[in-house]
Amino acid sequence: MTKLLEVEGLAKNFGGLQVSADISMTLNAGDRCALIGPNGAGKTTFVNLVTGVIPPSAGTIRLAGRDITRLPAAERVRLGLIRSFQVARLFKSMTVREHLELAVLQRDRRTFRLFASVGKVAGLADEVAGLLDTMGLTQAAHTAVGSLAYGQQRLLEIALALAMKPKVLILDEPAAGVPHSESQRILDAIDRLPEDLAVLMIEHDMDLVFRFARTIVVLAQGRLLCSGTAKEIVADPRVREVYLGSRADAR
Amino acid sequence: METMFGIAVDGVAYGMILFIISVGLSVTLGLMRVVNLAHGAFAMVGGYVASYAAQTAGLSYGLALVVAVALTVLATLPLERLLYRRIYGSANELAQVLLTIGLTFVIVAGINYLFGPTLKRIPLPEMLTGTVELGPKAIPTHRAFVIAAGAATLLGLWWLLERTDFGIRLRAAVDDPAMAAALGIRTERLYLATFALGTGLAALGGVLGAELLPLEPYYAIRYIVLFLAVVAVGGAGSIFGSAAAALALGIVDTAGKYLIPNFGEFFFYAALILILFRWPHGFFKGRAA
Amino acid sequence: ATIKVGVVAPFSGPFGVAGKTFREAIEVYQAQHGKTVGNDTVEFVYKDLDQANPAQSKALSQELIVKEKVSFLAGYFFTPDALAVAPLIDEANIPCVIFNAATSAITEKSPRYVRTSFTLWQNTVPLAEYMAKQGIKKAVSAVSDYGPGLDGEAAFKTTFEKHGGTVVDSIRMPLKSTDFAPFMQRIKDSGAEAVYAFLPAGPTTLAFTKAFSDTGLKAAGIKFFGPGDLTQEPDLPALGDAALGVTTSFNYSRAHDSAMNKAFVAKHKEMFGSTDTVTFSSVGAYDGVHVIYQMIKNGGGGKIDGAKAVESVKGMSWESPRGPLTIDPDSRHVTQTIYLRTVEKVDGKLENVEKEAFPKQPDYGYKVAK
Amino acid sequence: MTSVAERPDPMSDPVSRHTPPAARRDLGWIGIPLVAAVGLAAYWLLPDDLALLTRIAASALFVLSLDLVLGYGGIATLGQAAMFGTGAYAAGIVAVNWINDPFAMLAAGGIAGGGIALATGALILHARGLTLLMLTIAVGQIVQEVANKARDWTGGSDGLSGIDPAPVLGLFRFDMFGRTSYLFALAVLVAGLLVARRIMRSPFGLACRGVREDPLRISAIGGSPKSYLVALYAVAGVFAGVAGALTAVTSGIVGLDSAGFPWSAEALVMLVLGGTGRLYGAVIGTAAFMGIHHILAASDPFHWMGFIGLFLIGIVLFLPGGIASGLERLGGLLRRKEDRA
Amino acid sequence: MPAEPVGSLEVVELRAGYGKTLILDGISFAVPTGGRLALLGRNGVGKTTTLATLVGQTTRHGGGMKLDGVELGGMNSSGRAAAGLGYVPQTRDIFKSLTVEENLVAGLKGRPRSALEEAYALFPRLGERRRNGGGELSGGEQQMLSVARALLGKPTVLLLDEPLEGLAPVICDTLMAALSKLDMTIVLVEQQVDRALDFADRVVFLDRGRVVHAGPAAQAKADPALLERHLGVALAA
Ligand SMILES: Nc1ncnc2c1ncn2[C@@H]1O[C@H](COP(=O)(O)OP(=O)(O)OP(=O)(O)O)[C@@H](O)[C@H]1O
Ligand SMILES: Nc1ncnc2c1ncn2[C@@H]1O[C@H](COP(=O)(O)OP(=O)(O)OP(=O)(O)O)[C@@H](O)[C@H]1O
Ligand SMILES: [Mg+2]
Ligand SMILES: [Mg+2]
Repeated sequence: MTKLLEVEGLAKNFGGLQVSADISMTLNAGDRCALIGPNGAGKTTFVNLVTGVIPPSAGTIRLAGRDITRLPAAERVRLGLIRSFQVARLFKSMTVREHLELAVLQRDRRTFRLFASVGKVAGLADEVAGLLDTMGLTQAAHTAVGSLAYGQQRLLEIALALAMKPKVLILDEPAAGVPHSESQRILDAIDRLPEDLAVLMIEHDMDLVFRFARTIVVLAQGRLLCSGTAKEIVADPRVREVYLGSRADAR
Repeated sequence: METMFGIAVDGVAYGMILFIISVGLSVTLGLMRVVNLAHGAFAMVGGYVASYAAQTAGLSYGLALVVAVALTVLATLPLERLLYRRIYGSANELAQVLLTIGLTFVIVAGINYLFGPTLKRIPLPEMLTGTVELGPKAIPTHRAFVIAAGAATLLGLWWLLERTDFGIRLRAAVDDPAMAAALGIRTERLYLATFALGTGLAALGGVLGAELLPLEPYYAIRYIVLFLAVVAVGGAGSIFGSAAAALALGIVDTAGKYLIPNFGEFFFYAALILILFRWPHGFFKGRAA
Repeated sequence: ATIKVGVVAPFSGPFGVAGKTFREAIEVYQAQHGKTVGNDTVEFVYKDLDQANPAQSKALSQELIVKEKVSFLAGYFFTPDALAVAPLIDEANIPCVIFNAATSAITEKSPRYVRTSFTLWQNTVPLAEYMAKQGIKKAVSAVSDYGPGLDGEAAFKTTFEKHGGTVVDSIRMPLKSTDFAPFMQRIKDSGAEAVYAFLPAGPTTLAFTKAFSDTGLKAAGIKFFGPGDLTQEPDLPALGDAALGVTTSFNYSRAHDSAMNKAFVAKHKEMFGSTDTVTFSSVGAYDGVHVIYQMIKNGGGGKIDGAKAVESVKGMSWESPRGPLTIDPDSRHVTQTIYLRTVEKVDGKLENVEKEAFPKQPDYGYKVAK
Repeated sequence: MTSVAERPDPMSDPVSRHTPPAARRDLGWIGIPLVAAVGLAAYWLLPDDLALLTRIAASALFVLSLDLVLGYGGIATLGQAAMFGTGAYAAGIVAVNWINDPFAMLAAGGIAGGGIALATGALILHARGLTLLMLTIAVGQIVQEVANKARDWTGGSDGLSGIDPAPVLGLFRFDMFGRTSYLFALAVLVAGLLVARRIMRSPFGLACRGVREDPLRISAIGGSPKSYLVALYAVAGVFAGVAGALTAVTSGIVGLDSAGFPWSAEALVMLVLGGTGRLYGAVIGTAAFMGIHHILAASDPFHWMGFIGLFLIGIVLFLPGGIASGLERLGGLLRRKEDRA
Repeated sequence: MPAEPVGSLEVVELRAGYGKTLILDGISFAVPTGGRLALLGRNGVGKTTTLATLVGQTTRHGGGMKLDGVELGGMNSSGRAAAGLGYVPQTRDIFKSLTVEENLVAGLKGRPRSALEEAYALFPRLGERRRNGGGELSGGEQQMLSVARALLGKPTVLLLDEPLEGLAPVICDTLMAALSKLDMTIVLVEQQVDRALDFADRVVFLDRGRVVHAGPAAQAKADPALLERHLGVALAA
């Protein structure tokens, strides 16, 4: 099994506040891992550290064996480390279609073509159509994102991540604001991804977590609390106390 | 040594005058997110009113100052209702630029028409003429007065915006007007009050600074870049930032002009670039950031 | 027939006063001398050029020639604006009478330029000589950092040092300076007995003069000289007592004591209600119109041939409100009397009171290699 | 006014919101031939005003360059004249000292404008909003000051005169009546519009729009916002430089004002007046502003400023998206009527 | 307005949208004083728009809404808030440039600052972060802040747009328990259908801007077919 993402001793302080402390974990090709934990446990911070949005106070991050701790965010994206945002973060006046076109062009480094026409870039239209279909956004293709319902914005957020053809895909609460009927779409899309990439999902919707994850990692107060299969996690009293509450019984 | 001291004193004095004129812009720009290019015009209106009040109506300097601030605020409040209200919000930035430039043009033309193109002055009272000794350096009394007024303005504003509920509500209304309104904050009144604060400060600065930035119809356009520089370096909306920036720029400018007068302009703008390179959000990261 | 004269000048913007003085002077001249020359009616067409902008100057002048079919171009407050029309007046063969732009080099660029204003050299040379004669040994020059300022600096240095003085510091100040305290400090530190200063008329001269007295240089006995732009009449009321005692050299003062000037000022007052705006640029325009009238007269009516018209006024002499004038046949610039004036209160009003006169001063800057 | 500063508000512009993008693009397509047609018509209809028209055409190209950075990149700048001035001086210096072919002058201007934009852009484009605005002003002032100090090359404040461009293609002399100048300027403007349109519909243009909306999101898909902005700034610098060179060719003189702050500010006003992000909005705005200025300044030079001020205020209040948006709205209305008929 | 507002809400044939675009096409429902209504429906059917219309953030095209018999249509947002509406928007709308404490102060509606302790008691996490900037909070913390801010204004009618989104299940428990204890009229939009139905006494289903079903919550909960039809899901067994 190839180790895609290795994190060692990662830590982050904001001023005096320790938000992440000594986090180590590994994602292998084919992993479907969920990261859960109470609010403010440091999950988004962890994603921000791994993707290079903020610099860590300590620790190293390796992607497919290469040390990327000091690489800028965009560089990591180009290496295949892709994330989606917890709160949809999109270009309000651009259409859904333009988003995907941009993502695909960017991925292929074809954005510095000054005199080509977007409509005529080979293969672009087909790929975008495929992505739209996958996330059920074909209808909305020409809608400006500013006037899209929030749930659809979430779907587009995922579609963008998929468009990047990730090696490691990190989804920060992909289903927040998406009703159950639609969340299945997200899972379907993830299922259709090539087996050999690793997916890490942060989610508070336990149904989704259990349907998706083969392993679950629990973070609390910036530290790894435990990890294991869904069964093991649900059975862990510490997890029940800090996180699951009544939901543990709903299972 | 003595020279350095002289430069420092001159720089601080100049800086304080810059502060007093620019801080109103920082308030409107940082807190209301209005790129109010008519700020210089309001300052000028204040100056003209004071000049008229002192020279033609024969009021004392202090009284003329009060009248100028009050009249300027009163005269500009309808503008808030009729014009500014339509362009609040960062999204309207270009409209703001266009509208406030248009307004500036109208005010310039109006002042030109009413008072003519020649320079106007606000006679200083006996008390403020002459010089005060500051160690080996003599500075004009008027400048010392401006420094004191600037310090008072600084503290008052800081307290108002950071420590009172008014300040909090105002900043909330600026951050997200729709949400603030949904929480029961009367955003329109707040904006009106803040606008009045901004123009009042502009008028105050126009009057106090008239010795350095002489009053003439193109005052409104001539110095706006200088004011913007102070606000940018200080961080829009930050009161202490504006003060720090004004002092820093005042000292840099003074030192540059003294040491290498032939390249004074270079020096000032090069320093500006360096500062903004180091602190891209201004000394005190602006509220709007 | 109608002969049109196109006037390009700032009528709006920060320098709007200049255009206003031009226009008023032209109207005074026409009121005094009539609108006709022989059978021709002289009509003035105005174009607004609010700031130094040579490309725009050229476009406006071109429009005057092509659309308005003017026979003369006139006005031009700033040097670059005047320089811009050189190719045009040559191609169209039209005389161009400059009412103000003061850099010496302009008239070298086309034989069709005639200038009725002054140059920095012309004003500065007699002043520097005077300063040297007063026994001043060490002086500082402080000028705005642009063409005319540099002319003034060069004229001062050359002349003052030729007469035995030393220029201990030559300060060039950014045009847009607002705070002059640091320059004052520098002047003080230089140990000079006197300062020669030139800044373009407007808010900066005010701030400079104020700073000079505020920072105690005046009290310290340092003498303040400069070309008359520093104390131009429209600025005097705002300068107030800070200006008292400033000595300048200039080609015109509103207070000039001559019958002709009294008539001019009186007519101005009659027509426009006040004499506040009567200043150096007024006579530049007034005399410019006189030259234009003369060219029309010399041409004997009908179409104007630019080259011949200019030829016809070379060496022409006449009496103007500012005193006797002659057009130097070489430089086509007026040779005139330069007056030494001091600001004093006359009937409660500040005036530039003439103290000495230096007659027949040519443009010393013409063809001075730079 | 920092991070969200330059985004045009979709809400304030109801037309762009509800017209499908395709329709808007179509109008853009009519825009360029229309500019060419109106420009040619003006040549016949207003033969005495070619001096003004030439200045409008050259200025429109400059404003167009500003539209590239502002309308498509969201870079609010008050220093665009630095590129214009550099281009103008470069063209002038080349013409005075070496070669006075008008196309060579344009090329020199474009290279100089693009070069200075690239150099300064790399230095300042990390900033946004007010800070960036100040930085652009500072760069503009420094460029102007350099031009002032380099008197030997630029003539300093007297201006660089004596530029005498050779006939276009060796055939058409630049005459006093301005015929050649005007047609030359119009041709360059139309070519500029075509190239700009091409660039903005390219993948690069798409990426720039993304950067304008949310630079952070661009880095999250692997792009470097700054490199797009610098590239865009440089491209716009080429346009501005060519515009400056065009002014040098057609007027034969370059002054310090061409790199000055007022010229940058005026360009911004003209652009916003016309409407940003449309390219031809730049042309409309320039023609409207300069035309109105010309008429007002001729009829009442003392007070034109007041009138133009009122006009600007009126535009903001009644045509928030600029004149072009008003035209689009009109176009939309007409089309709807047609549909109904 | 009656001396003591009690909080009954009535919506009649409400038509509203954004600018000229119409989203709500004639919506009617009523909540009695102290009633709890769950407003459910798929993505984009207009739930958020309904709440936003109630607080006055959209363009109303027709119909009316009354709070204790007083028509709200003519009032602006702040007037409605003064009349007793409290709002927790879906996007949370934290004042990013204000600290946590200042965010809460902005919601006080004139109550003394000592009232802030109520918020810290409900969500201790907020107390720990009171000096942090609103923008620095984690997603869930922002959600807590938004709810707490609305509660501090002591509204008579509380409008909640997906308040559980992004909250850890334990916090969801706490919050739902706290909401259950509140003595106010509540309209709840929520994706966690089971929790919403447990909480509410009545339910309204929306589809494409219209009410497609209204009835008791318990009945809806017991009718998987109904849920399947309007939401496309069956509840987890
Ligand atoms: N820039 C910052 N400055 C100070 N504190 C911060 C900053 N960013 C995050 N924090 C704090 O760090 C903690 C962890 O935040 P993070 O966003 O990682 O939580 P999370 O696990 O994603 O929570 P949630 O599930 O609520 O989204 C929070 O308590 C937050 O207040
Ligand atoms: N600002 C807006 N401008 C124009 N249309 C909008 C705007 N916001 C939402 N819409 C449209 O209004 C419709 C209803 O959206 P609304 O946000 O009310 O849905 P919702 O039921 O809350 O969905 P979700 O479950 O995704 O939050 C959608 O079709 C959406 O595209
Ligand atoms: Mg999070
Ligand atoms: Mg919603």
